[in-house]
Amino acid sequence: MLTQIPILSLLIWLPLIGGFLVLFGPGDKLLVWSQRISIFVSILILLLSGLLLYMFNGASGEMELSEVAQWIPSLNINYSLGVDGIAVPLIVLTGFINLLVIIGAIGSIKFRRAQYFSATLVLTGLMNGVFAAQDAILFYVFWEAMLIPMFLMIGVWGGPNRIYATIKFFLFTFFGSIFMLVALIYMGSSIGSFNIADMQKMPLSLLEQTWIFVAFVAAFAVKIPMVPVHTWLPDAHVEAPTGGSVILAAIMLKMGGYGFLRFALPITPDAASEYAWLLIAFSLVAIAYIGFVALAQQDMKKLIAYSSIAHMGFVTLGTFIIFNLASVDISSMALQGAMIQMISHGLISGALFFSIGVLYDRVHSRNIADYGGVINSMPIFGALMMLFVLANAGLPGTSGFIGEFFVILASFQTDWRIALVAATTLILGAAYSLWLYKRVIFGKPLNDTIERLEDINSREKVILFSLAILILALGIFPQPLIEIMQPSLEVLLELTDSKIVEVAVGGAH
Amino acid sequence: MDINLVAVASQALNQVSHDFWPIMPELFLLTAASIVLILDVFSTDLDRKLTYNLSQFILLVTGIMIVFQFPSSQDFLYHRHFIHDPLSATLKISMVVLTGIALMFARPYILQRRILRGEYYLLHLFALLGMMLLVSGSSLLSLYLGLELMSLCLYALVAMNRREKLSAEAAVKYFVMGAIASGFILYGISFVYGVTGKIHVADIAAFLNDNEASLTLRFALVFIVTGLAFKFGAVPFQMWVPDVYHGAPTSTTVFLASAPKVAAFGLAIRILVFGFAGALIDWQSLLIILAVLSMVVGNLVALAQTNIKRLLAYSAIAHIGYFLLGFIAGNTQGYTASLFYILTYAITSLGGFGCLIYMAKGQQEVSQIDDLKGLGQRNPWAGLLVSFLFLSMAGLPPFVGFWAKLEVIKAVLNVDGLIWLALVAAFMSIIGLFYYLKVVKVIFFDKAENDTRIRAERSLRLGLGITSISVIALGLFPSQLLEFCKQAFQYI
Amino acid sequence: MSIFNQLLIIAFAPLLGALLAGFFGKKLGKTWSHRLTIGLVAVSFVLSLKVFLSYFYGDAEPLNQTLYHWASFANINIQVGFLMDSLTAMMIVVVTFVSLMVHIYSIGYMHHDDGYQRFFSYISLFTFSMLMLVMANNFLQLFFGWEAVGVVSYLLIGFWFKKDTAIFANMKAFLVNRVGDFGFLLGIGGILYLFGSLDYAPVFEKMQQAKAMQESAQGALSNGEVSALAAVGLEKSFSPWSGVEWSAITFICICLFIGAMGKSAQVPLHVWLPDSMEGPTPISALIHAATMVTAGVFMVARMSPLFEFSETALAMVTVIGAITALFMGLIGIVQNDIKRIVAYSTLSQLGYMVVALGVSAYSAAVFHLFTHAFFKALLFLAAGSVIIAMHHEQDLRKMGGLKKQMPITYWTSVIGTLALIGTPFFAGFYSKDAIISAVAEADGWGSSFAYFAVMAGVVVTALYSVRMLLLVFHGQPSMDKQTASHLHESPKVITYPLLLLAIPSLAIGWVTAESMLIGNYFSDAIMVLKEHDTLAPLQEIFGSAWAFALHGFVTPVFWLLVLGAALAWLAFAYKPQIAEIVAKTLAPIRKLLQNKYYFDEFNQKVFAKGSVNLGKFFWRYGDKAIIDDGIVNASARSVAKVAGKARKLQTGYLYHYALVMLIGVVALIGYLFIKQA
Amino acid sequence: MSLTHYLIVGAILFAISVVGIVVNRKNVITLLMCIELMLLAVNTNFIAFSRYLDDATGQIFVFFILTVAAAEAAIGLAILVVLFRTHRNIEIDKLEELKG
Repeated sequence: MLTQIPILSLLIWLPLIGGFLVLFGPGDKLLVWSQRISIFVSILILLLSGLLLYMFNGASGEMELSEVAQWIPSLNINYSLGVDGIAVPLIVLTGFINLLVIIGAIGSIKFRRAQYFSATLVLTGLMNGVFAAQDAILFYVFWEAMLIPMFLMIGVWGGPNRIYATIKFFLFTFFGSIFMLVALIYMGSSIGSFNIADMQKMPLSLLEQTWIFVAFVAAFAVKIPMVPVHTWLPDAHVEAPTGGSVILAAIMLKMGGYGFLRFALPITPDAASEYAWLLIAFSLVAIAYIGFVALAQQDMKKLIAYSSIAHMGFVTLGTFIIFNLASVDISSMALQGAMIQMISHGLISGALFFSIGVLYDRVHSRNIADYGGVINSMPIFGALMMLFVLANAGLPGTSGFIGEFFVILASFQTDWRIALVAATTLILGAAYSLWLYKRVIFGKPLNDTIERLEDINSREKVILFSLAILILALGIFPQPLIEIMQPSLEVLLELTDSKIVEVAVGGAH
Repeated sequence: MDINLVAVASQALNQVSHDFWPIMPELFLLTAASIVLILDVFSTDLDRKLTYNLSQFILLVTGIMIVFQFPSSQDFLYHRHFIHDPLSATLKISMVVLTGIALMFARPYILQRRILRGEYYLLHLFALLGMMLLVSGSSLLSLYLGLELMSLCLYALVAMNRREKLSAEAAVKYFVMGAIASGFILYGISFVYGVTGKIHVADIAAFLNDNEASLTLRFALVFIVTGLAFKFGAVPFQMWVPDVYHGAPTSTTVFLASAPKVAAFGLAIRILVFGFAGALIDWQSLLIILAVLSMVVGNLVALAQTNIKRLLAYSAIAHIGYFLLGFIAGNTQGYTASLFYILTYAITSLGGFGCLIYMAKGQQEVSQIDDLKGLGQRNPWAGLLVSFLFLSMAGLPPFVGFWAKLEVIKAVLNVDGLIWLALVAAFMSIIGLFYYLKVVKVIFFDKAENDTRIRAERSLRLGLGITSISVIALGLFPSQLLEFCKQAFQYI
Repeated sequence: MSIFNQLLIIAFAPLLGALLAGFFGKKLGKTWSHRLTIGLVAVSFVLSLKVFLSYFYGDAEPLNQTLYHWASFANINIQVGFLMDSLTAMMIVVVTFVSLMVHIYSIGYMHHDDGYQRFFSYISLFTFSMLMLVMANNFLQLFFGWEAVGVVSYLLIGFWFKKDTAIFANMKAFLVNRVGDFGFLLGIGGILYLFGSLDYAPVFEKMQQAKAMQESAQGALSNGEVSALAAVGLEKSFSPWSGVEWSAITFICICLFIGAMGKSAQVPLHVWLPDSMEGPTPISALIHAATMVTAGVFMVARMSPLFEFSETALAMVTVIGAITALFMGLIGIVQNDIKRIVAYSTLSQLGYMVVALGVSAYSAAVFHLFTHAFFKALLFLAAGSVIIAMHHEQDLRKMGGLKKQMPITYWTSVIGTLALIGTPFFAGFYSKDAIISAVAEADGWGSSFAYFAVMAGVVVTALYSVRMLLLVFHGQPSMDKQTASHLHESPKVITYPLLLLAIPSLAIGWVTAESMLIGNYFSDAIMVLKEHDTLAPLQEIFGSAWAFALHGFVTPVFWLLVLGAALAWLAFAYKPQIAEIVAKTLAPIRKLLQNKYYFDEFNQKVFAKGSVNLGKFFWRYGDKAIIDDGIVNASARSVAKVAGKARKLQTGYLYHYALVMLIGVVALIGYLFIKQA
Repeated sequence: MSLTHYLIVGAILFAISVVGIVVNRKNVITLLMCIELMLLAVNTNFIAFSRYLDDATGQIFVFFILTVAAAEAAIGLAILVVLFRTHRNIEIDKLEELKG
């Protein structure tokens, strides 16, 4: 009976409908009701994603729970959904983060709250769509539509410089994706189908692959974001409201990595392996260079934003290192590393942005210099923040460690120098994270506002503790997650075999 | 002899009687409009409510007629001056609808101003008549006449706001440039006639089948294309567009930006595809130039605009560039894409200019972008819908504009050797997005001067609602409209 | 109850305690918090002792069992599990025993502190982490424990988070350790690369094979280890740049040793240890003397199968250790902070252990670790008890003559000191003499320098230890009156641990020396190649623990320590002015020592400031100037400029419009005609 | 007089009219005249062709053009009136409020 329900459609449309319901139903006039509806819907989403986890089998590694309906027959564009081991964890993460953001908004958003709720819900629906879409155009529709609520979120509830930030964010992302659209249409019209699976199978000459790959990189490297197209992220994060930053860091960035795995690798494997060195180089730059940049930040959010870029560097590194790896074991270790890094960064960066939000709501400053000795007045918060900071520094036993560990180990197998550069994150990550903690949390209370801060309330406790528990649980026992993903990753690895016959003889991997 | 006469007459009559059906909508429109004109003369009501309602009613009936006599075949009638095929019917229906919505916007606008009410509506009707003739004209003559009938009405409409300096200036510019353009077309036509000895598009096509397009014919073609480009407002024949859109009464701009574009599309199809199919290579290469120029210039200059009407005008130019992409493809799929593009664009720009009327407070116009400040705050609904319109123009999913862009790009990509054109289009749409975002930003992020909720007439709200809702609805389910466009070209 | 379950309890009982005290500390209240934690640590100590004895007397088999699969996919299989053998058994006893003592001691030491529960939860947590470290049966878990102890030490150094020095010290400690871990992680990468697994078992198995190869083919092969490695397919190598070839084993060993340098505070990564004294004294005893800092030594010993096959790595270990042993000791002489002196002596003792590792005398190193744990913990706790008595005054010059008021503290610290300087019969003697003789035997690269260093080290050790003893307990009281007025011996909770620690410091040596040094106690854990076996000659002279101690009196070592002690007595008790004279004459050296060879200044200026400035530079010029202003905003601006220009074309003049139109037509015609031609 | 000559005449007329529009900066009436001239040029062409082709269609076309031209002229003048009402002059140089 359970298998009958179109769970993916529900996961997409429930939040969308809920969002518009809130916006045009009670709105700000009946705020209470808006809140009730939003929370109810969010809980429902979370339950549904739990149900998804339950319904998902994952042994085969193929797409499951597929739903196909004709949408635009004349172009052979279909409303086709489906998930594999790569998408499921991300969808669950989305549902989870969404609930937290809604809860968090109740306290910290002061005006036009109903609209904020609806923006969040709509965003969630669209993001689920991105992860579930099996038709390239459908994917693109969600991918672009997603920008709109985020654009509004930053622009309406953002900080002083929000306009610049949000337009920059929108343009950067659009810049990347429009060329991807051209590539998708090109492929779609040449094989007469926009089904991603068909695209993965379609034969392409190296030249075509190269151009398509460039388009994909343009789209996903901006999203993830990769040096040198990363500069939108710090601005967007700094200006965005807490919830916005959380969603941005926790889920939107992941779409870049997801895109690489779903499109760039399987569709253009040869081009990818051709230019893997380049992306690896950029990833390493992201890890080392951005690490230093983060060290220099005076603004908490900027610091975390930069650390996000550095951490995403591991995702791209793990993704593209596989082309230098012969053995399936190590390749899947690299991909596992990349995926786990995404999930865990989703939790950790989310937690950190929530924590900064907690401080911001009390002191109304993101400047590190305006803090100090917070722990004296907020011990519980201090303890949690400690956990998050350490997780951000990749401490074993927290989720933050696994991804980096796997990726570094895997990259060592190709060239220890790559691992050497990647491993600098141990030092740099610890440096900026702990220095932040030292300056903000430790020490004597800076002034009496800090001294009189009251510790986190129950709402904030719910958010932070749930995140903390997940971070620890994942760090101590990642096996379940790994088991969900592994089959799909192996399928993916097969798809990354060369498409060009004569090269395939040489076994380019 | 008497018998003879009777015979002739009866023969003529029954020939006529069973022949009038295809042109019935036009005839009805003509007569009805004329009758209303007479009524209007005797009407004492300053607001001409009656005229308005009647006009809308006429439009409705015309529309219904067209639907009822929707052809399932393609036949040339009345000595092959008139073509009756799905394409013409499709275009007519859409033009009728667009005109109707335009009138909805027009009424509240002119009620605020000292513009002759009755004539205003009626000119719309006559313009529509011209367009209808235009899209089903199958000889250079009938096409020319339809074109002129439309244009003359439009000149008048622009000038209708007689106390407004800008309108007068705009009218002059429009008139002069328009006259030149039709002069060019005629000049081209004359040579076509000279070379082929025919004025029926079918004959010209046949001629081009038999023999190679001579130099003279190409020469003529350039003039004709120029004329078409002018009607579309493609660079470098776009100069009139910003000034006229800006200067004309907003309600006229609404109309200008919608139905006539569709008509022009019809004209282009009739001449280039029905007539000059043989010379496809030539006009294709011309259109490529026009398209690229339009996309680049339109988007770039729009970036520098502070006046919203001008901004929309330049964006219209840019859109014509995209629209031409489909045409360039030179195959059914391409034309379908273009038709889809022009229809959706017409709807969107209806809404786009309509929202200016919606925002206008009493007499003074909404001219600057900043006049939209805080719309999202004062009226979330309207704010959202309007920004949907603009985002749709930017070609963002899930709005209809996205599908339009997708279609034309797909069409171009299918023509080998034109991928670069698709890339140009893609790149320019980034710049395009930027200024549309500027508008959305003003609507949502800037603080409103006054928090008074906007009061607007029902017809206005209705019009805005229809357009923006359809922008979303078509964005989610473009399939039907696509099919609608597709069937129009089943005889090419 | 099976061994494995016992191990589970040993490991997780402290964790339970930590969680209880941590989360329910407020509800439990102080008393119950410490009762619970102490009880649970006691449980794990008793079991550890049981296990240890089962290995010490009834030689139990090594046990290697998986607890759960941490991550298994494809053929990668990373698990969490326990490896129990002689080495681990010894370590867990040390850890749990010292930890227990410290727990008890802390009742007294911390009991005014409002972070009481937090403190107990921390030290229990530390115990857990340390146990996970030593009981690991794979590199992942090793790394987990490795980092976990680092974190807890970070938390504990910064326990008084209001003290700026404390929160500086703890960050410094963590970061310096991270530098070590950086190497350590690379080493692990190398292990996976070379052995294709992260478990100990396959690694050691392979190395055993290599050893077998080598010994079977002894002499037949020239250049032993390489060919032996080749035989088992481990001769891979890295080439950092063209022309240079590093054998993978060496690379791995050096990387792992860098990790050890971080944890075991070897030059130049030693800088964090002295600062770590900012933390409460009990944890200085537990973490920064007895257990955590010896993790590095333990790890290298555990990895002996690898190190044995890399002369280069061993040489490096030797030299680093020797440097640490001597020069850190020297600093101890000029220090006046009681805890810092002990800290520097810890550094130099760690140096001794590392030297021993370097000369493949792993069992000697581990044995010294074992004895050192007791007497150094003792010394620290004694120092702590003095500090309490002095109301948290740590400066030697403000003490003196405490002997009368604090007899127990005095006598226990005398025992500790004697053990430290290596007086025969005391615990320290056996381990230190073993090390020295092993170094004497060694003929590897740098071993002669090492020999000099350890010998000189003996004098230095005696010098600063006796100095401290004299200045604290003898001579004239130089503290202010009201401190002096109510000086008194510390309460029982403090003195009992001292006494309990004094016993092993006194006796543990001759109980265990025989089997641990020359016996085959460690044979199942430590692997030594024949030609490296520097402890073998000890067997001739050793005879029995008793005989060895007697023999100790006639070695030069003994006379060196007497010399050192005598010097100390001369300079600080008999004629204090001598000290001044020496100080004046050797002023520059004294300055150098007081500034600890300027390591801190260097790090602060070059690394800390340097990297922050580098970051600022990157940010300003890379991100802001080039990418943002240079590319992003600039392109936006230029587009806007072009747009502004293009806009001007729309002049508004009708005739211009017409002209443009005309030009357009002409251009199009021209274009067509050109296309024609 | 061959066809070519007539066409040349037509071309010249056409050119004159266009040039007239471009160079004339004074008043709008001239513009209207130029436009008329342009249409006349076209007519010349048509008649010449129809004569040459010996086909009446061209001449019929001319009649239509003439009619339309009349209507156009009417509208043009009407607009001119409006222009004069609002601007109090009919100089082209003054028509440059709408630009950019």
